[in-house]
Amino acid sequence: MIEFAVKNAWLVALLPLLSSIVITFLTRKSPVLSSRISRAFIFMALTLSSLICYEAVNDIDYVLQNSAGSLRWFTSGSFDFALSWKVDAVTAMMLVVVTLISTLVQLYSREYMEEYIHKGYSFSRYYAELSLFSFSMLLLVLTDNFLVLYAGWELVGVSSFLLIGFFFEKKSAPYAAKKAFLANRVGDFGFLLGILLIFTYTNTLNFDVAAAQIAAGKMTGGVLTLAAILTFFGAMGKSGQFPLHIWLPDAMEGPTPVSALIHAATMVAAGVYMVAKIMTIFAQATFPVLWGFNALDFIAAIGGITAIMAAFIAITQTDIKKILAYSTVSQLGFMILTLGMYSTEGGITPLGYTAGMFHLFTHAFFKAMLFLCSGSVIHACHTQDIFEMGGLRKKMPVTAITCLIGTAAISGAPGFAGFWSKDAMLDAIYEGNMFLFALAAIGATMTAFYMFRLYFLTFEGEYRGHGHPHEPGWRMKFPLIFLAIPSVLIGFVGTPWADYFKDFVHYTPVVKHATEHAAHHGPNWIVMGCSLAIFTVGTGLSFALYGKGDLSKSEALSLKMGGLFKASLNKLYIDEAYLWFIDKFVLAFAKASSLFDKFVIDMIVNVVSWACIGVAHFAKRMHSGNIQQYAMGVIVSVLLLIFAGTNYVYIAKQLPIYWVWITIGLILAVALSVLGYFGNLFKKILDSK
Amino acid sequence: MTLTLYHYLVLAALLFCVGVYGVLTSKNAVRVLMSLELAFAGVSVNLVAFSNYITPGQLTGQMFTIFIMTVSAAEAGVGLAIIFNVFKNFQTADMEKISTMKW
Amino acid sequence: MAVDSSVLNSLFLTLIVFFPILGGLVQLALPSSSVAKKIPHKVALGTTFITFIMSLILAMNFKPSTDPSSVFNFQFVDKFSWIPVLNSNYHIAVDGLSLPMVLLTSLIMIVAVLASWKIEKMPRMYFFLMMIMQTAVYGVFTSLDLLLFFVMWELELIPMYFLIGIWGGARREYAAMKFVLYTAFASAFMLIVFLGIYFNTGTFDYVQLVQGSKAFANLGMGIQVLAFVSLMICFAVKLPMVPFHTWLPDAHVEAPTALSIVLAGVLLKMGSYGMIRFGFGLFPDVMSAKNTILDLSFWLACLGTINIIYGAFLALAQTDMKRVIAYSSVSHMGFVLLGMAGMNANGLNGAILQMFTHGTITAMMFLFVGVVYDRTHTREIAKLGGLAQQMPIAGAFFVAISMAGVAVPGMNSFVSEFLVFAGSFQNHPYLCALAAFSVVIGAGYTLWLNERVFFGPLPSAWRGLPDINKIETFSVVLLMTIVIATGLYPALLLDIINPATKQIMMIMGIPA
Amino acid sequence: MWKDKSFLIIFGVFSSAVLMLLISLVFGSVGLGKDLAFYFLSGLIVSSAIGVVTVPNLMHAGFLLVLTFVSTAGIYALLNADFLAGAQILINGGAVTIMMMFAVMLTNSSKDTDKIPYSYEYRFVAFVLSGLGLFLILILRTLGVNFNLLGGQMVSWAPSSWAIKEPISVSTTELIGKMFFEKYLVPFEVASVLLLMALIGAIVLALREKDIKEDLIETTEEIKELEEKVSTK
Amino acid sequence: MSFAIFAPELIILITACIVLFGEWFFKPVDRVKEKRGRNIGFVTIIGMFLSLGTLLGFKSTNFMLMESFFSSDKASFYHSFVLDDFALYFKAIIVFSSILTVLISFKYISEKIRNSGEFYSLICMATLGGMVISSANEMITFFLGIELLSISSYILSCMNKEDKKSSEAAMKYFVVGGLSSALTLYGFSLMFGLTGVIDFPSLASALGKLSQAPQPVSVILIIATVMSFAGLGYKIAAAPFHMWAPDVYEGAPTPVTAFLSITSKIAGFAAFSRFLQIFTNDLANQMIILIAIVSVITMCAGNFLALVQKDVKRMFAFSSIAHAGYILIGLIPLIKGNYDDFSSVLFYLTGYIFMNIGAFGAIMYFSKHTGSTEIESFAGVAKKSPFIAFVFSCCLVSLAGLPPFGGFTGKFYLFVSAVNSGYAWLAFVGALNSVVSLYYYVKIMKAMYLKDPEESIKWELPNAALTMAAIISIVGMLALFIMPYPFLQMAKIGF
Repeated sequence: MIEFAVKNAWLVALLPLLSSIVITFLTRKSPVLSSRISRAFIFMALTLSSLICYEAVNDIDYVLQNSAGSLRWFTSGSFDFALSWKVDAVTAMMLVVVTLISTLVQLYSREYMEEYIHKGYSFSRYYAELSLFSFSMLLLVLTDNFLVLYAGWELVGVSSFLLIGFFFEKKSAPYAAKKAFLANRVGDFGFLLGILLIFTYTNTLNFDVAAAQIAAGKMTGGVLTLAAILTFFGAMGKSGQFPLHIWLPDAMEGPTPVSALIHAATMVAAGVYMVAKIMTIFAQATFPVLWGFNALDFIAAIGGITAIMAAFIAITQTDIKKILAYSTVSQLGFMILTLGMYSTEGGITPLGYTAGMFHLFTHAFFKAMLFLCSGSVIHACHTQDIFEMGGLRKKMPVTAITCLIGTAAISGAPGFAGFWSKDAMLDAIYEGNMFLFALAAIGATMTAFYMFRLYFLTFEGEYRGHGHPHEPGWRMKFPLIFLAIPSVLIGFVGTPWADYFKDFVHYTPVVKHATEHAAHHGPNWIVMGCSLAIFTVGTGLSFALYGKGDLSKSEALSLKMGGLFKASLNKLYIDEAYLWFIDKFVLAFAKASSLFDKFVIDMIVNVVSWACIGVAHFAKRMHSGNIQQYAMGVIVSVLLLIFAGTNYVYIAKQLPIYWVWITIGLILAVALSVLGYFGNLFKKILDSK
Repeated sequence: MTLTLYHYLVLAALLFCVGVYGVLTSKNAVRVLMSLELAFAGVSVNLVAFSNYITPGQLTGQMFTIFIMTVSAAEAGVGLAIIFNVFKNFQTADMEKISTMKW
Repeated sequence: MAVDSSVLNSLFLTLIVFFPILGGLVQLALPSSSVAKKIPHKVALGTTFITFIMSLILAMNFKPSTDPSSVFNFQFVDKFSWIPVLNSNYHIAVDGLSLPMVLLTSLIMIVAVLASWKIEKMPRMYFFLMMIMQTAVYGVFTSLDLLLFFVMWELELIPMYFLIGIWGGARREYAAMKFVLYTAFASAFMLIVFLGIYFNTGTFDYVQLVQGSKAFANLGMGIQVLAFVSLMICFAVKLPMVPFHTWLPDAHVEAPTALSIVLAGVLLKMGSYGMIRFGFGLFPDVMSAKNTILDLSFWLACLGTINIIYGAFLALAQTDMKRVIAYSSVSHMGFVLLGMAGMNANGLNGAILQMFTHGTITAMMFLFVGVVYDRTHTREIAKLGGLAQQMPIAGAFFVAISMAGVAVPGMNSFVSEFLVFAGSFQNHPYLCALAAFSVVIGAGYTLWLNERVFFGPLPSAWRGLPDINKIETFSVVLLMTIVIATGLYPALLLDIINPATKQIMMIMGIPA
Repeated sequence: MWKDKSFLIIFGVFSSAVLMLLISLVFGSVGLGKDLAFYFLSGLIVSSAIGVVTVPNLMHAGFLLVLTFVSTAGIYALLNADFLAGAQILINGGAVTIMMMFAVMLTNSSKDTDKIPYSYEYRFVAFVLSGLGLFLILILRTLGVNFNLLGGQMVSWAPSSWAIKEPISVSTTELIGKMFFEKYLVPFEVASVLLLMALIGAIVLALREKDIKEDLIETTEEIKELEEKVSTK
Repeated sequence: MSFAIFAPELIILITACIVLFGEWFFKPVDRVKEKRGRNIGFVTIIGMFLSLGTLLGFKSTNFMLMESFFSSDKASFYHSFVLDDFALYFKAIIVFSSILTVLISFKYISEKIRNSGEFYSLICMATLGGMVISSANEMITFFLGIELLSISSYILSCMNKEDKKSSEAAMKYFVVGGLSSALTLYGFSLMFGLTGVIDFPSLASALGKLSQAPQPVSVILIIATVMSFAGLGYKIAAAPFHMWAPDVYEGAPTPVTAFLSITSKIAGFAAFSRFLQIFTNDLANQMIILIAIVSVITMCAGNFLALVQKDVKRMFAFSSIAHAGYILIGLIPLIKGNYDDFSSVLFYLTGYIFMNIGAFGAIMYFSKHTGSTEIESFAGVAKKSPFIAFVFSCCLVSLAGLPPFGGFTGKFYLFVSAVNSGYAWLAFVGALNSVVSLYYYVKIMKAMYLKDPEESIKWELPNAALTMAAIISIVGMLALFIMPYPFLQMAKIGF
C-alpha cells in the first residue's frame, strides 16, 4: 500500500481533480452527493499522502528514488516540456498539510455552508471549486519543474479567485476576487520572468537540474540575483508580502472555510514553499545588485517589512476575519524573513530554512483552526465585527477553548506549537541580523497583543450583539477539536533539543547542498527568553486593555494615539495609494490611449479618406459644364504636355526621370483644377454683369 | 525673298490658332462650328504645303486634304443638326447656356 | 478513421476547400418557402459539419514530418496548371502550419453557423456569403501558389462586406466600408510584392521559391527589406497590428455575432499565417538578419509588444463589451508577432499555437457578447451587471472563458503564451518583459469585464432573462472542449506544428 | 438698300474673292508675283479669319468665312493644288458656308447671342492660350526645322534633295482621280460610308417629330382600339 | 483586288443599310412599334453575328494567305488596310461588344427612341468605324475610321431628341471631338511633313531614323506626338482629355453610354495601339513616359472624381476613365515591342466588355423602373430584382478588380505587364487606385443591398435579351477568371 502510494504520488493530486470533474459533470444537481464525493476523494488523497509522508519519515531515500515520474506534455523544437513530479521531504510534509486541512475544511463546510445553500448558492459549485483548489495546490506541491509549478501557481490563483467570488451577487466579493487575482498576477509577472531567465540560461525547467546548472556556473552574478528576485515576486504575490499583500484581507469576502484553507493554511504558504523549494538558487544569488543587496537580503527585507506592517495594522482592525488575515500576512512575513536569513559565511543558515518551514507547518494548523473558530463565531453571530461580540465563551465553550489554544499557539505561549516554531525563527534571525531580530521581536509582541485582543473581545466580557449565538454541530466542532491537538502538540517535533523536523526537512536534495555543512546546534537561551518576554508583554498589554471586557481604556488610548491609530485602522492607506495609482495612472493612461486611438490613429485613417473625398470635391469643379471650358482644358493640357516634353531633355539631365514627369503631372493636375475653379469664377463674373 | 515652306506653315498655324481661339471664345454654337472649320482649313493648308514641298508630285497631302474636307463637311452637317436640336431644346444657341450637366 | 492515404491524396483537400461553395450554391437553389423551416440554417450547418468531419479526417491522416533534412512536409497536394502564361498553378496542400488553421476554420465556421441560428433576414444569401468566405479562408490557408493565395485573400473581402453591411449594427455601412477599403489597400502592397517576386524568379510557386531563388535573395538587402516590409504591411493590417488596427473595433462592433466570431476566430489569422508562411519562407535572410542596423526581428518584437500593451490598455478603457474584446484581440494577436520575433522554435510554436488558441477563445468571447446582447439588447457595460444570477450557466461559462482569455493553465492559451514568452525572451528579453506585463493588464480588463457584466447586484431591468439555450451551450461546450483538451495535452497540436516550425527554422538557417 | 451694311459686305466679299482667284491664277501662271499673291492672300485670310471669330454679327462672320475659304483656295492654287482649290471653293466656300448661314438664320443666332461676349478675362486667357501659347509654340518650334531631313529616302519615286524645293507645276486632277481608285480606295470607300452616315444622322436629328409621328401605331392598346373600330364598322 | 478582306465590314455595312429601312420593312409585319424595334434589333444582331462569324472564320481558316495576298501593293490596297491577328481580335471584340450592347438596349430603344432603325444603323456604322480603325494602316484611313466612329457617336448621343441632356451631351461631345480631331490632324500633318509618308510602317521606320535627328526636329516631333496624342486620348477619355466624358455619358441615352464606354473605348484603344507602333527608339522611350504619366493622371482623375458622383451613369463615366488609365499601362509593353505582354490589354478589354455590359444592362433595367439614374434611387433594388442586382454586383466587383472575376485576372495581367516592362511603380499606383475605386463601386452595392426600398413590390422580370446578356456577362467574367488561359492564348497575337 505504501509502495503504491509512493510510486503513484500523482494520484494525490489527481483525486481532487477527479472529484471536481465528477461534481461538475455528473452530480451538479445534487448538492449533498457532491459534497460526499468531494469529501471521499479528498479523504483518499489524505490517506495516500499520509502513507507517503509516513514512508518519507521512515525512509526518505526510498521515497526520493521511487516517487519521481514524468510525462511528456508537449515538445517545442527539440525540447520536451514535461509534466513531472517528485516527492521530497518538504513535499511530503506539504502533502499532508494540504490534504489534511482540505479534508477538515470540507467537513466543516458541509455544515457551515448549509445556510447559503438555502439562499440558492450551489453547493456543488463550492465543492467543485474546493476540489479544484486542492488539485492545484497538490500539483504545485508535487511537481519538480518550473513550468508545472507556474501552472499550479496560476491554478491556485484561479480557484482562489473562484472561491473568493463565491458570493457573486455581492458587490464586494467579485471585487475582492478580482483584486486577489490581479495582485497575484503582478507577482506572477515577475515569477514568469524569473522562470524565463532561468530557462533561458540553463535550458531546463527542472529544479534540481537548474540548480546544478547554476552551480556549474551557467548563470551567475547579477542575472542570477535578478532571476531570484523576480522569482521571489511570485512568492510576494501569493504569500501576500508587502506591497502585494493588499488582496489577502479583502479575500476574506469568501466563505470562511475557504479562508481557513486557502488564505491561511495552504495557498498563501505556497510562496514560502516555493522559496524553500528552490532555496539553492536563492542561496547562490549572492551577487549584490542594488545598494549591495542580494536576493536573500531582499527577501529578508520584504519579509521583515511585511511582518511588522501587517501586525501593526492588525492591532486596530475590528473585523474578526481581517484581523486573522493580517495576522496571516504578518506570520508569512516572519517566514519569509526567516528564509531570507543567511549566515555571515555567505551560505544559508539551515536554521533559517528549517525554521521557516517549521513555522509554515505549525502555522497551518493553528491558523486554519483560528479561521474555523471565527467561522463558527460568525456562523453563530451573523456578524464579523468583534465589537458586536463578547462573552461568547459561555455560549460556545468548545469554540472558545479551541480559539484560546490557537491564540496561545500563534502568540507563542510556551509549549504550544507556535512557541517552538517562533522560537526557531527568532533564533535564525538572531543569528543573521540583529536589526531584523528587533523588528521581528516587536512584530511578535504585537502578534500576541492583537491575537489576545481578538480573543478577549470575542469571548470574554459581555455579549454586545443581537440574537442568540450557540455552538455549531459536530461537523464544525470536530475540525476545531481535531486541529487543536496539533496546535498544542506538534511543536514538539521541532524543539531545539530534539529537532526531528529539521532533520527531516533538510534531508531534501534540493536544499541538501546548501544545508549539509550546517551544524546541529542546541537551544539559544537568549532567544528563548526573548520569546517568553514577547509573549508575556503582548498578552499582558492585551489583558490590561481588553481583558475585562471594558472598552473605555482602549478607546482612550486610541484617541491618545491619534495618527498612529488612524494609520493602522486605515491599513496604512496602502489600498488608497493603489487605487489612486490605478485611477490616476493606469486607467487614465488607458483612457488617454483610447482617446489617442480614436482621435489620432483612427483620425489619420479617416482624414486620408476625407482628404480623398475633399480633393475629389475640389477637382470635380473642373467639370464646370461649360463646353468651352473643356476645350480649353484640352488646349491647356496639350500646351503643358508640349512644354514638358520639349523641356524634358534639359530637365532630365539634372533630375531623375520619373520625378520630372511626376512633377509635371502634378502641375498639370493642379493647373487643370485651378483652371476649372477659375473658369467657374469667370462664369460668376459674367453672371454678375 | 522667295516663298518657302515656312511661309505657308506660319499661315496654317495662324489659321489653326484663330480657329482654336474661336472655338474657345465664341458664344454662339454656329460660330464655334465656323471656327472649327477654320482650324480644319489651317490643317489643310499645312498638308498641302507639305505635299508641295516635301513630296512633290506624290499628292499624298492633297489626298489627305480632300478627305479632311469631306470629313469637315460631314462634321459641319452633323454639327448643325445637333445645334438645331440643341436650339429646339434650349431655345438658344448660346454655348454658355448649354451647361446644365456639371460636376 | 485512418483512410488509405492514396485515396485521400487526390483532390481530397480540394474537396474540403470547395465543399462550402457547393453548400452555398445549394443555398441559392433553395425555395423561399424553406426559410420558415430554417432549412437554410440546417443546410449551412450540414455543410460546415461535413467540412469539419472531412478536415478531421485530413488531420488524422496527416503525418508529421520525421525527416530532419527536408524543409517541406506538404501533404494532400493538388496541383494543376491554371495560368500557364504566368507559370501559375492551382497548387494547394497542407503542412503543419496550415493544418491547425484549416481545423480552426472548420471548427469556427460550425460555431458561426450555430451563432447565426436566429438570422431571419435573407438567410439564404447570408449563408451563401458565409460559405464563400469559408472557401476563401481555406484557400488562403492552403494555397502554395502566390497568385492563388492572393485571389483567395481578396475573395473573402466582398462577402465580408455584405455580411457586415447587411446584417450588422447601426454603423454597419461605415464599418463595412472601412474594413473593405483597409484590407484592399493593404493587399495592393502584397500584389506588388508578389509581382516583383514573379518577375525576379519567374514563378509563383511557394515550394519552388523556397527551394530555389528565395524571392529577392539575389537583389541585395535593400530591395529585400523593402519587399518584406510591404508584404508585412499587408499582413499587418489583417493581423491587425497597431497602428493599422482601427478597422477592427469598428468591424467587430458592427458585425453580427457570427461574423465577429469568424472575424476574430479565423480572418485575423490570415494575417499572421501570411507573415509566417511568406515572411519567414520567402525572406529568410531578412528575417534572420541580425548584423544589419535593420534588425527586423527587433522591430517585429517592438510592434508585437506595442500591440500587446497598447491593445490591453485600450481594452481597459472601453465601455462597450464588444469593443473590450475587440481590443483584447489586438492585444492577443500581438503575442503572435512577439512569438515570431523570437526567431526560434519556441517562439514560432507559440505564435502558431497562439493563432489557434486565440481563434477558439475569442470566438467564445464574441459568442457570449452575442448571448448577452441577444437578451439585453445592449452592450454598454455600465448598464449591465449581475447577469450570473439570471443566467448561471452562462455566467459559469463566461468565467471559464475569461480564464481561458487570461491564459490560465489547463487552457491552451497558457501554453501558447508561455511558449511565446519563452521564445521571445531569448532574443528580446526587455521587450518580452514589457509584454509579459500584459498578464496583469489582460487579467485586469478581462476580469473587470466579467465582474461588471456578470457579477454584483442585478439591476431590476434584467430580471427574467433566459439562460443560454442549447445551441449556444453546444457551441461553447464544443469550443471549450477543444480549448481544454489542447490545453491539457497541447501535444495534440504541437506535434503537428513543431515539425513545421523546425522546417521553417531550417529555411531560416537557424538550428531549432 | 444700297446703304445696307451687310449688302456691302457681301458684295465686297464676293468681289474680292473673285479678284483673289484671278490674281492668284494670273500671278501663279506668270510666275512673277507669287510672293505678292501669297502675302495678299494670307493677309486676307488672316484678317477675315479673325473677323470670323470676332465680328458681332454672325451673318457677317459667315460671309467672312466664305472669304477665308476662297482665299485659302487661292493659297492652294499657289501650292499647285488646282483641284483642291476648286473643291475648296465649291465645298467649303459654297456648301458648308451656306449651311452655316441657314443655321444662323434658323437659330436666330444673329439677333440675340454674341451680344454679350465672354468676359474680357476669359477671352484674354483664351487668347494667351491659343494665340500666344499654341501659335508661338507652333511657329517658333517650326521655323528652322529642316522638314526634309529624310528627303526622298522614304519615297521611292521622288527626287531626293536636301533643299526645299520650289513648287512644281502639274495638273493634279487626273492624278487625284486615279489615286482615288488605286492607292486611296479604302479611304474613299470609308469616306463614302461616312458621308452616308452623316446624311442619315443629319436627317434623323433634324427631322421634326411630327413628321414621322402620324402613321405610327404606338401601343397594343391602340391596335385594339383600331380593331374595335374596324369591327364596329 | 480581293474585297474578301472587307467581308466583315461589308456585312456590317449591309446590315446598317437594311436596318436603316427596317422601320419600313417591318411595318407590314409588326404594327406595334415596340415589337418592330425589337425585330430590327434582332436583324442587327444577326448581321453582327454574321460579321463576327466571318471574323472567326478568318481566324480559324488562317485567312492570312498573306503570302499571296500581300504580294502586290495593289492587292493589299497599298497596305492601307491590313488584316493581321491584332486587327482580327480587335474587330472581334468590337463586334462582340456591339452585339451585347444591342442586346441590352432592346427595351430602352424601342421605348424611348423613335427611329430605332436609324439608331441601329448608326450603331452599325460606328462599329464599322471601329473596325476600320483596327485595320487601318495609314493615317487617312485611320482618321476616317475615327471620324466615322466619332460622328456617328455624336449623332447617337443626340438620339433622345426631346431630352435637353441628350442634345447637350451631343453638343459637348461634338465640340470637344471636333477640336480634338483638328489637333490630331495638325499633329498628323506635322508628322507627314517630317517624313513625307503617311502609312504606319514607313512612318515607324522614318521616325526611327528621325529620332536621332538634331534638336529642332525632335522638338517638333514631340509637338506632333502630343497633338495627335491629345486627339486619341480624347477618344479613350484619357485625362486630361477626358473632360467631355462625364457629361456625355450622363446625357446620352443609356445604350449609347454603354456603347461609348465599351465599343468606342475598345476602338479607341485599337487606334492607340495602331498609332503607337510608329514610335521606336528614343521616341518610344519618351512615349512610354508620356503614357505612364497620362495613365497615372487618368487613373487618379477617374477614380477620385468618381468618389463624389451621385449619378450612376456619370460615375460610370469616371469609372471608364479610370479603366482607360489601367489599360494605358498595358500599352507600354506595346511600345517596347513586347507583344506578349501587350495581350494583357486585349485580355482586359475582353473582360471589360463583360463587366460593363452587365453593369449597363442593370443600370438600364433599374433606371427604367426607378425613373432615375441617381445612386440613391437604386436603394433596395436587390429586393425587387435579386438576379439583376446580383449580376450588377458581380460586375462591380469585377470592375473593382477583385476575384473571382475576369476583372481581377485582367488587372493582374496588366500589372504583370507593367512590372515586366520595369514600371512596377505604375502597377502599384494602379493597385492603390483600385482600392479607391472599390469605394464607389461598393457605394452602389451599398445602395442596392443595404438600403431598404420605398415600396416592396417586385418588378417584372427582365426580358430575355437582358437576361441573356446578364448571363453572358457573368459567365464571361467567371470564365476569364477560372480559365483565363484560352483567352490569353487568343489575345496573345503576333503582329
